[in-house]
Amino acid sequence: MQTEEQQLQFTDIHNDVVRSLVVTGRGYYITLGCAIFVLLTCFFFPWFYQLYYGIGAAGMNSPTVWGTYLASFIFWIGLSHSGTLLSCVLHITNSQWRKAMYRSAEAMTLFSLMVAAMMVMVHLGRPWFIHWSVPYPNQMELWPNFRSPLLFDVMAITTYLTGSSIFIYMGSIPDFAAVRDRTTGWRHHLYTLLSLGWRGTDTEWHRLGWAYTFLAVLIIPLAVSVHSIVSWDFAMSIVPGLHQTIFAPYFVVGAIYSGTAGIVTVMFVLRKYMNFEQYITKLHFDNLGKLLLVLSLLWSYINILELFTGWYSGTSTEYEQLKYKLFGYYAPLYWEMILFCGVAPLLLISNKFRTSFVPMLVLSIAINIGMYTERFLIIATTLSRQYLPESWRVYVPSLVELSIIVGSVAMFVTLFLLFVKIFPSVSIYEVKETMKIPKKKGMPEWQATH
Amino acid sequence: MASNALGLFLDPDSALEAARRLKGAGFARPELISPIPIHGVEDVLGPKKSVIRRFTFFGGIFGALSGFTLAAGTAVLYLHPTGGRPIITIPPFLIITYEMTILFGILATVLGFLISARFPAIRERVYVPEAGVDRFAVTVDCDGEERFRRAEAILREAGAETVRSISEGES
Amino acid sequence: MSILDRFVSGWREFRKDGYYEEFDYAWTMTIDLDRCTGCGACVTACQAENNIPIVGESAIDKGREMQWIRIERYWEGEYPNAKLNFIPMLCQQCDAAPCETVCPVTATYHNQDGLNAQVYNRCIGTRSCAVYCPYTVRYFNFTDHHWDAPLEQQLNPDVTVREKGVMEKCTFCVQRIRQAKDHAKDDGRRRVRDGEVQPACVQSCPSEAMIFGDRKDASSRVSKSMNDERAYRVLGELNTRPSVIYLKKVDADAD
Amino acid sequence: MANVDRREFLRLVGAGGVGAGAGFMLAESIKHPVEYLIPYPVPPEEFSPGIATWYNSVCGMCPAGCGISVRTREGRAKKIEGNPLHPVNQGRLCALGQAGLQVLYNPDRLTGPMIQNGERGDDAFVKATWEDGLSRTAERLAAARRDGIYVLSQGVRGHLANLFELFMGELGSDRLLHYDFAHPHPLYAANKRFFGEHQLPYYDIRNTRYLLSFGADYLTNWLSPVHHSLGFGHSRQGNDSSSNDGVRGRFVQIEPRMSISGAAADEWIPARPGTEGFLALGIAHHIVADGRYAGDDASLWRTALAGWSSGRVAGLTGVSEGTISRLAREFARAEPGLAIGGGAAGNHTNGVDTLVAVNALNYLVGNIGKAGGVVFNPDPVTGGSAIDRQANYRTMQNLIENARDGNIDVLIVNNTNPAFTLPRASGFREALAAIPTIVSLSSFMDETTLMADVLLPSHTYLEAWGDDMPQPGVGFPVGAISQPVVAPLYNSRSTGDIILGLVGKLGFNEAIPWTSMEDFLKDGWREIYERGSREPGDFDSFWRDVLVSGVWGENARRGGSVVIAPGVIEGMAVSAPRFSGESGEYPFILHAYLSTAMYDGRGANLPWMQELPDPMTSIVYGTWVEMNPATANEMGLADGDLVRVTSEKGSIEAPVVLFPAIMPDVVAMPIGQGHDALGRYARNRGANPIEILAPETESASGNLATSATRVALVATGRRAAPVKTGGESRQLGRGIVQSTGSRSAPAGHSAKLNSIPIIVESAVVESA
Repeated sequence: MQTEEQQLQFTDIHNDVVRSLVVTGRGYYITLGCAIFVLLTCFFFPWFYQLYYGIGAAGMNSPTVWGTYLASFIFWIGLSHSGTLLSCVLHITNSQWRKAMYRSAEAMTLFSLMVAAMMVMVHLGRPWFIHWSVPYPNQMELWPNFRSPLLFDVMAITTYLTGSSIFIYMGSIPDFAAVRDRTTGWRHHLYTLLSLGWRGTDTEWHRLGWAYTFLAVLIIPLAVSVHSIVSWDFAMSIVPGLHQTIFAPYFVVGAIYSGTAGIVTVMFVLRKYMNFEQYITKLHFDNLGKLLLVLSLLWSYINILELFTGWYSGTSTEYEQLKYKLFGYYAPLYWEMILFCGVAPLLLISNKFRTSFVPMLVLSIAINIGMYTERFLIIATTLSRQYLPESWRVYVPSLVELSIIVGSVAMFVTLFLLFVKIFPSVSIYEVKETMKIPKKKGMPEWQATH
Repeated sequence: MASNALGLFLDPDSALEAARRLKGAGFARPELISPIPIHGVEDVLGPKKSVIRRFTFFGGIFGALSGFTLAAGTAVLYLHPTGGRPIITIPPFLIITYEMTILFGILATVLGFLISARFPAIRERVYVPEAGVDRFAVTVDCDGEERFRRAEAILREAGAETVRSISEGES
Repeated sequence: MSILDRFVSGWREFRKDGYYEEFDYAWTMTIDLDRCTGCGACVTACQAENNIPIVGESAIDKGREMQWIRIERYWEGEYPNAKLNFIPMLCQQCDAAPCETVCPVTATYHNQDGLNAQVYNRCIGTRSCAVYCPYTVRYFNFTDHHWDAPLEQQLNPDVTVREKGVMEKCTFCVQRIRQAKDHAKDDGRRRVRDGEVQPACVQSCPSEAMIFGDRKDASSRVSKSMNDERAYRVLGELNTRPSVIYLKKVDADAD
Repeated sequence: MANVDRREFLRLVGAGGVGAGAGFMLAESIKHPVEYLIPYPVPPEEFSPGIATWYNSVCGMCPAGCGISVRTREGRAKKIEGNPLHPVNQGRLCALGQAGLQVLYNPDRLTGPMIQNGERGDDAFVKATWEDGLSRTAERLAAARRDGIYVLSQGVRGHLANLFELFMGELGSDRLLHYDFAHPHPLYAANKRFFGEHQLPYYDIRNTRYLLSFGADYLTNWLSPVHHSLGFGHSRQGNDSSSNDGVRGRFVQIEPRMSISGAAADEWIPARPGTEGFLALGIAHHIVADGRYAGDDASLWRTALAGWSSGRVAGLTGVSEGTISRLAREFARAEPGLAIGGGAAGNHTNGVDTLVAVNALNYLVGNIGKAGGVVFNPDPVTGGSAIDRQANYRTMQNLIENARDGNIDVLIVNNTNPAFTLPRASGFREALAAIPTIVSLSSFMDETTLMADVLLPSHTYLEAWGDDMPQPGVGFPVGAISQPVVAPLYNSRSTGDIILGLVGKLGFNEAIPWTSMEDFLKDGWREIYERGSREPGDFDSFWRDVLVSGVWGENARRGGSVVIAPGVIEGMAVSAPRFSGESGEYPFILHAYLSTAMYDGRGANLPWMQELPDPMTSIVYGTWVEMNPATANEMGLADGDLVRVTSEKGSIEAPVVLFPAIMPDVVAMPIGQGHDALGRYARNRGANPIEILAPETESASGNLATSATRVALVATGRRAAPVKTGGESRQLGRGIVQSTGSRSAPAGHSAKLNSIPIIVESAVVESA
């Protein structure tokens, strides 16, 4: 990093970020166009069809009433878990390498949360009544059932969404201010508004520092609680294969795991297509790689644990469950998951692998595919092997479901593309902090532009 | 007419130095404007107390109370016995409480930040665009010519690149 | 009475475990597996009484059949010693129902009859109750159903027709229970007499394998039969405390 | 009316507004007439909206003749339940009976008279008026040769049967046939041969302690399933009024493929198809040999049964000697024990012999005329002649030949469907083509009706007047009134009224003066009323009482005098069963059984019945072939493989279902599906095993030996897994269905077996 940053000046990062906001190539518009098109055709169109026809448009059936929609929900929630969480942890531990990447990581959190919320809408049988799950005074005096794990979800996710959006906004106030005077037209007004009139006085810096740290401290336990709660949607039931104490840590680890992989993917894209080569460097990939390795080991450990307890219990319910998972109808998916999430990441042991970009990209995507499979299997293999053998059924996702999965990805991409044009996707001031204090030199060229 | 002396520095240390001298020369508390947080301001210009922590704390307390009240209160308001559990069921309600604690903690922190940093700024205040990029500014308000000249002198000898006089609202 | 006292007393009341035990009735059904022949009369009776839709071949193939009460069959042994056991499976109206706790909008809860009520209007279709139900006796409306005219003329006006996206299940023919209670009130009786109300399935069972009644009335037939030494609960180990109690099949050649 | 959707509702509200003078332009736009909300503009006083009205009537879905009470709201039938007062079903009802509503409200009903206009069979009918239809029929009848007139009806009893008799008498033809596929001809023949009885006795399962059933699926479709189920339940666990003093009845089922009765039995014994009679004789031999029979004709029996040592019988039947002797001992010891036979056992070429042998068992344990045994029925109150009108396969063949030879001018078909329930080999369909005039009174466009020239659709049994004398009875005379429970839906008429209409057209009025079935029925019941046994009163109140209760009976039981036909003991023998097809070429015996839901196919157009999972396999909507898993394994067939079932007379396709309780050399198929008519729910679904049955007849009774066809199975290589509601069919040790040793388990047993002790909450009932 140092070697690269020797010649880097405050003004450079400044200009780079501002460029990333104002200068837009045809490539961007094309990508955005495609994303929006896919979003409309693969997400909204099938969804509207499903609203008209009923959940029957999906492949779910009587014992397996949950399916890919819920799997996607968990997946996106999981993906949201490294952004803010990681950023907070690193902020508190005050690690330098965080600074170039945390902004986009937090954005990832935000948008995957939004997509997750959308998946809930898709999942519901009567989404037009979703407001009933929100506690608001009404003439029926009916309130949501606060004993329900699903309602914990509602509370947790709302909080998490609020928290992380505030967190990302607070972090960018100085940057809004910084780009405020470099932009014109609507952007200028927007940033003036967003920067709340930030000047950069020592008082402001001081307050921001405090607030930011407090937020970080609050958000870490929140993020952990969110995915524990998501896991309780399952673990609080008495369904064999779901009713497991290990589930909360299992889900949290899985979440951070897939989230970190997600960050790697996003980092790669930003670096490549937004020309942030100088700021997002081998170092970041190296550190993320190490993190991934640790997480993958944790994940494998918990999986083995789950198998063992299932086998050790010896009860027919657990045992059939296990047999079905390993050798049943969905077995290929299971082994694919093991390969992608348990075996492949072992490559990260090698320094060379961690510091080479393309392989990291491939691996990170593989991991997330594996993690999606995991979420799918958790639902499909357990619900189709309930207590009464007479009710056993196999569940096969329908085309509508598959296309909605694709569409949800498009939704995420769209949101992210819009984000990089509005938010400084690399934190200007924090990157400046990591640089050497400038030496005396001629007037910066920005005055010439005045 | 209240006017300020403004000195632009190329590096934070000389800016800090200037601030110290101004303070020593009996000026009102100088203000530093910088593109990045400068460390060690407290040592120079004396420590700052932040009220934010109190906001966070009491926000959390409020959240906890309101969380449990919401869960328990609504349960009592319209009795729906479920699963043979009591109407007021502690463990799940604690989870609600937990989430609400954090939610209100966060909101209160933001509030605290806005208030203590006087955001959003309604009226224009002394603002130095250069300080948004790579300059470190020191402003100190000085009424009258000769006080301004004294300030300018101090700033210059501290190594200010430029010194100008600005008045509130100008930028 | 000061605020504090009221708070304390309220707290005591609402912290009581198993609030439902104070309800007027505890409707219970016993099913004698030694009598059940698996003929399926109960299934059709239920379909007729409760406006259960005809879902069609493809839906059943997908696993979306709608039968609030179904006959489960379990084979034992191989030829020539094969045995087939039938067991009617319907909503067990659990006192400690897992489905009730999980519904985020209280669309299912324990009502004054000690029944596990399902409020169709309130249901938003999270389907979590069906997941939590260990007996998989909750059925989801995967789409709107229709009756070829004039079949719809048969629909029971006392029972709603459920729309898409709503969960439904056996109600112990709550409409009949309501009616019986109204009659009792009209006759100035405090309680429904034993045998005055029967769900469609019980009422139709050709081998009289099912008995329905109020277990709070110790003299009722159901109370007697649920104290039979053959009584057991399916998946009793899960401790959901079902209100449907089965009487063991008698295997004369065992023991 | 239920499920008014919002739009419709608004329309209706609008319609109400019209009444309030909202302007008639709106009325133009409203398609739903206001009276749609309440079927009658002027409701009759017997009901008020919102209050259910109950009508007691008789079930018409199968020949058992259960009493029903129908719940109606706003003039629409809502639910059929058993009539608690009726001695046959005592308030209970089977699935098929409850599905009667879907006969009434079936979307595929014939809505009015029609006349064939084009080629027979291609469903080219044009609407006609009753006047037109009746006069057309009448003139054909008038023109026809006396013995060229055939009336082919479903089995009708009571006064409708009488009316048919009168009508035929006037027409001067005795070609009146009642045809039901499932009619137990061999059972009648056997009882005639053994007891000299021309009607069936009452089998008192309720009070028996040991039931030995030879192939009779008495819980599903044999004679009176609901009544038998009641008896079964009672005999199993008794109840408060326990007359079998707490002794749990034991049930033994002998059949090649486990039926529902087999599943319910304590013991299921597979015996080679057609050898059930040998087994019966073997058991009889044992009873006599052990000296358990001490009648004065014991010596006769000993000689008659000499040849049937259990050793030989074991060889013939494949049932071990030990089992045979055990059965003999148990059966003889249990007092009373009851042996019944029928179903597949009766439908072999030696069916009557078999059933006679079964009767011999009853005789030997001396349960004739005793509670828990065989109780003789008094003659039916009226319409008894119908019993002898029942057409067996020979009679039908006779009809077919006559048709071929052009001896039939007019055929009137009443709600029976031989085109479906006769084997293709019988040539019935072709024979129909040779009949110049066919008149059908069916309510549905079934296979036979499709061939008719004139359609005079009759009411369903829920819209028509009639009565029924259950056959077999329950030991004493019973009569039940069938009354209309709803206003007729369509422009149809009751069978009786149609006949009376023809009477009018043909000018038989002086012999048959009645103009409506209701009058005819009333007059008929006046006779019943006047049977001396009743104290004088006025008929109208009696009539009202009968209508209200829906049933009438009198306490006139027959004594248990045991007379067996002379020479029957000496002639006691069972001939070897014949099968069509070489065992080499056709390795399997086809066991075609009546499906629980469809009966003989009449239930196939009822969606509820289509969706009622088959109790044994949980299959819906379709036909399948049940195979022993081991056999299937040898043939490399898996569950769901589509096979071609080929007999000498034809072949059909159906998927294989592995069935753990069927003999290795037997394949079983349910009857009921495979219609090529009968409406949207039935058409082109599954296959009809009757099609490929060989026209083997039971030698004595002339009934179609439906179990006497051998078939071969050929894999088609395609898969067509049947649609079923059940998943895994094993318990995997999860203790879902639990069973206990014996009835007298130690007290507190349940607490041990059950994690939560089941306790009764403290009682809070006032003494009401």
